[in-house]
Amino acid sequence: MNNLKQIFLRGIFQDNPVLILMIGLCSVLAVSVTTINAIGMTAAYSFVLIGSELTISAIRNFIPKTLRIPIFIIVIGAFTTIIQLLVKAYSPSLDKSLGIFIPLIVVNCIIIGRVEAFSSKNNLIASLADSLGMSVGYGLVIVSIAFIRELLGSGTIFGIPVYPPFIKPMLIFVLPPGAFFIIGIEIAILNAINKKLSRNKGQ
Amino acid sequence: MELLQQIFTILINSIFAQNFVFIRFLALCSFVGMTTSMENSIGMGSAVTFVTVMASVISYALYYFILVRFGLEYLQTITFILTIAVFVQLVELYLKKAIPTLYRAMGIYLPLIATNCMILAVTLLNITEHYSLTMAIVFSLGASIGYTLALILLAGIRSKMRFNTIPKFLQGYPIIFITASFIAIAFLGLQGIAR
Amino acid sequence: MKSSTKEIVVLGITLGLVSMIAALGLSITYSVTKPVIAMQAKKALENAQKEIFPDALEFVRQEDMIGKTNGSTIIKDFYIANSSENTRIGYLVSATTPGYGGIIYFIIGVTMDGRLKSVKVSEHTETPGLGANITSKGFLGQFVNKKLSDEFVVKKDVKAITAATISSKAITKGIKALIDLSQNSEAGDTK
Amino acid sequence: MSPIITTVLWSSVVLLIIGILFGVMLGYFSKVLAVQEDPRIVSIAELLPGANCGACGFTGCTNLAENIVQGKAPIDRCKQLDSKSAIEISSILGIEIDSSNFTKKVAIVRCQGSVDNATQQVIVKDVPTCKLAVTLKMYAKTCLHSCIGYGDCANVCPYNAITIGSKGLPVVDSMLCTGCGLCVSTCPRKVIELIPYGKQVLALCNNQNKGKEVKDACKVGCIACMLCVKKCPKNAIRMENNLPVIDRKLCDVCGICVEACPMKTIRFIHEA
Repeated sequence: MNNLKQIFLRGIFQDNPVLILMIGLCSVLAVSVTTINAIGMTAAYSFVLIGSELTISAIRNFIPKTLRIPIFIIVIGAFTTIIQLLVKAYSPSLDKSLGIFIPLIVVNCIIIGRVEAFSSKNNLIASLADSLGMSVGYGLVIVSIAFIRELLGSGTIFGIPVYPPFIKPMLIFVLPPGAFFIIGIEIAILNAINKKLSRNKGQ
Repeated sequence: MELLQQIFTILINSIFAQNFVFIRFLALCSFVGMTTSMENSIGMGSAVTFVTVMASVISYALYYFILVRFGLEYLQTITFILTIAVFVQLVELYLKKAIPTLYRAMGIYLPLIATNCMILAVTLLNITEHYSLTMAIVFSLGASIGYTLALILLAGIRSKMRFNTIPKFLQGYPIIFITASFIAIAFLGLQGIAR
Repeated sequence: MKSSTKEIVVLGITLGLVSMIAALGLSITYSVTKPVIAMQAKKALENAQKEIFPDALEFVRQEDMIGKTNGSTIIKDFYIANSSENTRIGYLVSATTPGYGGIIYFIIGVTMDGRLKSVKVSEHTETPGLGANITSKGFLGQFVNKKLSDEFVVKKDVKAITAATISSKAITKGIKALIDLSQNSEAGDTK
Repeated sequence: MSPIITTVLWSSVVLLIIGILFGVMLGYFSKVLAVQEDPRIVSIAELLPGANCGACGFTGCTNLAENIVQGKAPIDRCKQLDSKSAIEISSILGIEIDSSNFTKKVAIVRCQGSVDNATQQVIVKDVPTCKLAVTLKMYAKTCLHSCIGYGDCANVCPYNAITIGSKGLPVVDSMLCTGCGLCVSTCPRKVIELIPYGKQVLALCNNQNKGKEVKDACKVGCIACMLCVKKCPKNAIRMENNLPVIDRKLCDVCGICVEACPMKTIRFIHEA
């Protein structure tokens, strides 16, 4: 059982998809303008990731070798379009703010990476643990970046202005350069934490 | 004249003003990975250019001749990404046979091209922006040239970065992102030129 | 050759089957969500229309106006607003015009007495914090009840947003183009 | 209801056709464009552990497989190869290799100077790595040959088979350990050694001094009393700079030396 817990935790710390494996950055930087968008994106993203990992680890023995990538993509594409339709139907505001980035979940490198590296080789429960870990890892990063960008860039938390009137928020953080900058700093921090974490293990 | 002017605006728009990497945040996975060396970037850039243009043509045809006729527009995401993936796999097979040297230089990144966010984004934007076929091709050309330009820019800087001292905690990926953010500031300035 | 053709057929069928199953799942969700999406779109449209013409009862769509362009402003939708006694109280035009960062979608409401009822920007990709202020009440407010015959030129009869002149000019030019378009079509109309 | 059925029908039919079309195309082209790659490379690459750890000096297992086929690299270049797949690889290549040095190698920590055994000089907590502790001479235990316990080996192990136990000594999980030897090279005091996996006896001490000096430093250190050498029926043990070295070919793991050793330094290993 602790092996599952280990897989789950690895998804958040050692193998954090965004900050350590450096994949799936497209959606993280683009959507993290407001925290609400980030939360919405994480929800949509985890739905697709969990769904695809489970389906593929269920049918992993029937996939012929040459058709590996096309079948992965069909499964992920199906889940992405399902979530896209659901979001368009039941939360139009989220759909408007996320725009093109929901269909782009299908090419999110994390999902393809995890499916190919993990769930096509492990059983269902392990894939579930891994996908949960990855979604939480992804969610933590995107929400934290979005929170910082929103606070520094547009001076609001969840849309509520918190800045006293005479301070103008630093606009650069809402624009693309700010996003690159913050994710760079966040990776540096996580590297430091991981180094400290492994050194404590040595004590 | 009107056509030329439109082509020019789209080209400038997709290369500079709306650069796919620095403004629209697309294709960052290969962007970070491939810019270790200049040849890798150029090799990757040319492969992506070829695949994007071909993918736009195929997806354009597929969308208007099949999906629209049967009223299945909602299938566009899955069909587009399927065509791209199969097309990249064919390119991979062809490269392995005809040009093994290029294949060995880019082996790991070929499957990644299939999942390259930019190619799907280009095909989807071709539809949402209602581009005609020629405009779609011009747009995909512009987008991939913009992508290659971004790759070359970062590869150049990264090859120079090896010679100066970088604070310990910034080494590795953090410094790449901070450099990218400075280049993005430059691209931000270009945003207003083409309208 | 025989065994390899069998292999190819097997590959074809597996990929075909998988995509069909995916299609089944998709189409079911699609058919379930399709009415909901349509309803959402209609509701959004009605809200927008009600906001501009609260007293109008009925909106008649003018198909022939859709797609007309003036410069780079393109009409997306055109409705005639009729009040209770079926008299026309104005018309509602939604259109797109290129802005600083990309396309701006906006809607204008024009009353029969030749005045701008209101202007609303529904979607845009202007630079957040600068160009994005074109959606603010302060900027759009100045267009309310403006006479159609005004010049609609920034710095003359329209106050621009500081540090976002290009966006302000873009939206003003868009409104002007739309008014001219609907004016001459108005003249050509039955009235 | 009928519009829903039509959309479902149409989309399944269209995607079925597209799927079949692409499947056939992929199948056909993968046959036609199949590159006459040396099939041996693919099969050898599959036999190699596939961890792409780079310990063999090549960029990953497929690269190593290519060099093995071209004869540029010996099979045992891959340290983590177990004997079964090594024999299979050699049979693919049709060459004979002696499979003796291919038994599974596992790391062992030749030190029992845990917190309660070894006398502690001063408790130094915030030294980050063993290497730093050696250079700054800031280590807790008096014994200068002992394991320092700050986890360099644990940090470097790609399979996290070696972890620092509660007693401050590294514990090797022989199931996970692939014998890649990275921990052996990183340990500044060379306390870790690669030994063939299997039941055996071994002296778990690295202290090359004699008698009293060792006694002050550690309760379980080898004081070089040579009792084990005298007692061993097969005289499989010889002393090398005050530490017993057991010859595995002669030793039949009878365990007499384990009882004879007054300091309990020689122990049974891998009993399971």
